[in-house]
Amino acid sequence: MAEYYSSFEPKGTRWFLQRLTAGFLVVVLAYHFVLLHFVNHAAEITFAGSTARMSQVGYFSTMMLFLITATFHGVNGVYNALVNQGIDGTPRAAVKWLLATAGVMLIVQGTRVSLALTNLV
Amino acid sequence: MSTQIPEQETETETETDAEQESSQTRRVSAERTRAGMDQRAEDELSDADETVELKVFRYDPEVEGKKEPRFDSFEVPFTKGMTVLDALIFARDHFDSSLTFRHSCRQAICGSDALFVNGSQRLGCKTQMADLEWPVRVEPLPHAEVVKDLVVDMEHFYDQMESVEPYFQTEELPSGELDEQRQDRANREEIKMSTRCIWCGACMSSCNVAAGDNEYLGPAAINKAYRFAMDDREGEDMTEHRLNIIEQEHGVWRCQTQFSCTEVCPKDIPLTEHIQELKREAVKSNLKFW
Amino acid sequence: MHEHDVVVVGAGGAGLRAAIAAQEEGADVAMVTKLHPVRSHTGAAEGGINAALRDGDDWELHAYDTMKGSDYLGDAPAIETLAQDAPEEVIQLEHWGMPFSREDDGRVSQRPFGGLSFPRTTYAGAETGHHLLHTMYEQVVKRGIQVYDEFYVSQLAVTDHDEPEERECHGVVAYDIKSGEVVGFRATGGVVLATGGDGQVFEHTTNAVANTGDGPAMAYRAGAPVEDMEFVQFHPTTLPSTGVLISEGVRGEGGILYNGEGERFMFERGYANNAGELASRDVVSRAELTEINEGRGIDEEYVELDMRHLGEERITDRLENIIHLAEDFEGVDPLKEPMPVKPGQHYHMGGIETDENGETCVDGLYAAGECACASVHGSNRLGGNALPELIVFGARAGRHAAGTDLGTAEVPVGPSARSETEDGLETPVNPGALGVDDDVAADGALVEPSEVVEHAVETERTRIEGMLERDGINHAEIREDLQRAMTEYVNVFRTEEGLKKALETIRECRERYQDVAVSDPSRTFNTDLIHTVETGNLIDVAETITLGALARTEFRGAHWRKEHQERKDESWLKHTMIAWNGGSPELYYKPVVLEGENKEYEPKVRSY
Amino acid sequence: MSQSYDRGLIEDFGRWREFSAGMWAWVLHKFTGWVLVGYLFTHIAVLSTATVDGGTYTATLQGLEQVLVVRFLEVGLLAVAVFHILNGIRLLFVDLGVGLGSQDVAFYAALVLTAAITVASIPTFLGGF
Ligand SMILES: Cc1cc2nc3c(=O)[nH]c(=O)nc-3n(C[C@H](O)[C@H](O)[C@H](O)COP(=O)(O)OP(=O)(O)OC[C@H]3O[C@@H](n4cnc5c(N)ncnc54)[C@H](O)[C@@H]3O)c2cc1C
Ligand code: HEM
Ligand code: SF4
Ligand code: F3S
Ligand code: FES
Repeated sequence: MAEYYSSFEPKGTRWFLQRLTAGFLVVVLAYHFVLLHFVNHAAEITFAGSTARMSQVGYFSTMMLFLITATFHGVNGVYNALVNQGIDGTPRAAVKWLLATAGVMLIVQGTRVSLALTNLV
Repeated sequence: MSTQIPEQETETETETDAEQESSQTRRVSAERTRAGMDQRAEDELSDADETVELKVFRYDPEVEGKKEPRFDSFEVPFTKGMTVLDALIFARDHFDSSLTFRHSCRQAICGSDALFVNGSQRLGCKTQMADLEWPVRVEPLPHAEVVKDLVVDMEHFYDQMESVEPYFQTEELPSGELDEQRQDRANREEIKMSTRCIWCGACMSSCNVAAGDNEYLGPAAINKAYRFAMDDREGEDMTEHRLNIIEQEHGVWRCQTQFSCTEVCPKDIPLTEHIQELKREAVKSNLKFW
Repeated sequence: MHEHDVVVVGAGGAGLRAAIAAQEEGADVAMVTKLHPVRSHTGAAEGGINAALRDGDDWELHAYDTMKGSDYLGDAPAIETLAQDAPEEVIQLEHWGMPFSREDDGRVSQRPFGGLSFPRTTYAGAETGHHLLHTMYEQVVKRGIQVYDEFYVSQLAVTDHDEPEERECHGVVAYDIKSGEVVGFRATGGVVLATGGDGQVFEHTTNAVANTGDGPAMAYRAGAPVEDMEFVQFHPTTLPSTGVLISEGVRGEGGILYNGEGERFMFERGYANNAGELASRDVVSRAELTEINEGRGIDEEYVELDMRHLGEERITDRLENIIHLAEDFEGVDPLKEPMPVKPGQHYHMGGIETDENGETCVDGLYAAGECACASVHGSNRLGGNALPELIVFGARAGRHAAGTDLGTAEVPVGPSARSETEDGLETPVNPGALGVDDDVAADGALVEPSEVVEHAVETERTRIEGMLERDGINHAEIREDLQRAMTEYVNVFRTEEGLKKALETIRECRERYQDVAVSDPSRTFNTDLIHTVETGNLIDVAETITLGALARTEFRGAHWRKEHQERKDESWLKHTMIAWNGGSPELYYKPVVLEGENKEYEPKVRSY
Repeated sequence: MSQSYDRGLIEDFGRWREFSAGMWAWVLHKFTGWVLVGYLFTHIAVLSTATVDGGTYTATLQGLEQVLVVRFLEVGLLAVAVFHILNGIRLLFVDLGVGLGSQDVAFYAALVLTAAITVASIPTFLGGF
């Protein structure tokens, strides 16, 4: 027998955010790909080129947002997939914190990289 | 290979050989005295222009020789308009009366005979033999425990159906003795398809998510919840309550929009569409709090 | 042994309604059913449910139409109860959420139906029965009523007093299909039989495979007489390979019937020069069979119903479900080719004799729905009148069994209501039991109710073990022969000679049934065993139908006799009753009650 | 309850041949999603060389680009990303309840488009050695 929902979990929020971030990612990911593989050929990427791009505030903030949404989307996606697969109880809590930590670390590291690529600081 | 068991082809004529002594003795003598049906089968087979082979999953926890699942082959005379159910009935009545399957209405309304036919969930009575590739392979519904032959345990399915409060609830009924509640046509149209469910369980059996998560409400139960949640006669508080039910941990969010439920539903209910609509309704009603 | 106040056998429309009603009266109710409730054949009903709901219509008109339709063989108190209670019951369904079709103003829709003077057939698309069944099952779930599904009731636990009217029913014996256990159900208040139709008596029927007349057969053997069994309704357009019903709507829209020679036989052979295809069900059924019998059928089996000339647009608009039915069940695309059709058994007017409270003459035994005969349909049922019967009499039987006082019934029941005994009927063979009849559960010494049930359980266990242990013939053979004989001789055409032949075959089947054996040795889900027991019931039901048909030497409603082509009110305005009588069936008659609440119904010529 | 036969999990995996469009889409979306997360982590790891100094960054990136396998992996990544995007869009439509009747067609279209885009971009990816 199925049970009533009773925890504090914000019901469909994770589902909803997954779609919301996806919508955003469609645009940015496509942009990212085109820019760094077609416009600028991947093999020709240099520190200087990257820095030049990153130093524009607009580009920088887009990339930061890209990083955050992508990380959230990816990590949340993995978590959702595992939950749907029936992971429950302690393993679930463990996975949740593991993924959250990994996500945060990724964002922190990503931010550090981005900052290193700017001449803003 | 759809069912991971060794396929053991046993022609009906030689079936007794394969069986163990205890059941063999009774089978042999039963066969002899049952000559009547055998004879009829032979006549019909020789009269028939065409015959078709059925491969049927067999299992019985009590009978020697059937404890290990196997497939039996039956050759039945093909007639125009013959359904899978007709073929099974012919095989049962003429060759092996222990062949077990549920069926009743023969017209796709009782939902008893959802089977796994040639690799997909279908109602035996609603599936024309002529539309299938021969030989036709008939198995019990996947993802359900087999009680015997083609009969599966439906309890779990019923539990899921009944867990969504599948009954009309309203506080305000019209006061006049013979007054009905009003419902506009558009609203009845909206719920129409969802009310057609015959509880056959085909959708549930076809859903990979339901297979992996036993607590998942499953497409049929969610559709049942939809049928009430979308019915204007119930009132807003009730809709809220219904959304709470389907939003639970193993409710709508589990659905991965695989569509196989929608594809197999013999009543053509757009299950995925209904599930998605409920997801959106749920998100909408949650956003209200923000 | 399970114990409940009220035990309802069968969970179709009638059973569900009875259970809900009894529960509402405070009784502890159990439903025992061989199919899960939603699998019941009530789900197959398409057309609708009659109830006088609107201005311009009233229950008296409904009652009048029903009485006329019955060809004056219905009992007025029962008919009037039906007409009076139906509106309230239908509105009750609506309040339970049944998704009826709607008018622009949001009220439930009604449509015209054959034989009705007002469009009072309330409907929910073309699947009224499905919605009715599911809506009521939902209420059963809501109320937490205990349902024992896939329990086959094979015997009633009744005391064995000589007179049926002194007998008491204390419960039932059921076979748990899944486990193979034989269990007793003791009912302190009453047992309600709601086992539905018995179309499987015939080879070709719109009824489900599970409609095997278990209720009438069990009640009959337990002493409750069966009434008007000869009245069987045949529908002229059913698909030959499955018996699936092709609605009258096709002919209503202009569908045409052709024989094998391409003739529009309804006109060209003069069966109905005015109405043609739209003549009443029995006329069309007989015309089709005449064509087939005289060699002008197709494959010696069917005629064709053609609607191609209506045009794809009109067909998909109004008859869409017919396209699916023909394709799914007959493999025919009705937009491209005509549909094969032939008459098929559809509904049984006769059944267990009850009064308008659903009670039989056996104390504590009730019946409702198609298995019963409170006598609302008489010799011919009007379309849309069976569903209201289910809920009206289901509710009454449930309430009464739960101990509610519904007032004294006006329809008399039991052998004491007899007006005359049939003793001149010549039968080629003796009907009834072979040898000693051991069906009544208790022996005289047993009066303690639970002992009666225990005893019945023991008897049944022995009988079932016997069938499982012994070697013998397969029931399918007997069933097939029985169905063939019934279809050949007791169909829409009935001749004295044919009926006698049928009785001989039935007797022969009964003899062979003595040697019947179940070849599946398993206790798990043994459908072979269930079908074998059902075949036994079919034999009893078939025999009563044939006896009644042989006795009634007139043409009334659905009963047509070659030698007797008119309705004979002077001698036949009476119910045919058959009592098991300890194994040697007794035929007698009881008068029709034509006095209604406010008026007396006057038999008139039935013409439309 | 009587004994019953549980056909177990193995058979579920054995059923892949009977999978329909929606099921394949689900499997592939899952797979591509996971690959993308994996890539995201590696990607940031590689880019981290920027925190050392500019030269290392340039050297690492260009060095990697000299490895043929990496080039092929990039093509694979593109395929994975394109499919995930296209099917993601399909899923977004499904979530919005738009065009559910054509979901299978949409899946096949996503496959075909992915293949086309991937093939078309091979020269760009593999060129410039
Ligand atoms: C195709 C079709 C269309 C119809 N259309 C209409 C229509 O439009 N309008 C109308 O008014 N009528 C219609 N009828 C008639 C009407 O549907 C039936 O008369 C009615 O549904 C019978 O209901 P019931 O409750 O008596 O029996 P059912 O619904 O047949 O239920 C019988 C129940 O008894 C149980 N049962 C039987 N035997 C046993 C046993 N031995 N032990 C335990 N349980 C048992 C079964 O499991 C089942 O639950 C139609 C009938 C058919 C066949
Ligand atoms: C370009 C745009 C993208 C779109 C439109 C998109 C769309 C989606 C959608 C709709 C889902 C939800 C599937 C479901 O729950 O049924 C999803 C899942 C997922 N996405 Fe994306 N996505 C995109 C980019 C990415 C990126 C860049 C990553 C990697 C970081 C990623 C990783 C994932 C993962 C891991 C999942 C979970 C897969 C699973 O269910 O197992 N996606 N995506
Ligand atoms: S939704 Fe369709 S497939 Fe599922 S149980 Fe209902 S009728 Fe069967
Ligand atoms: S198959 Fe399962 S995943 Fe959803 S769309 Fe149907 S419930
Ligand atoms: S037999 Fe009733 S649905 Fe097939």
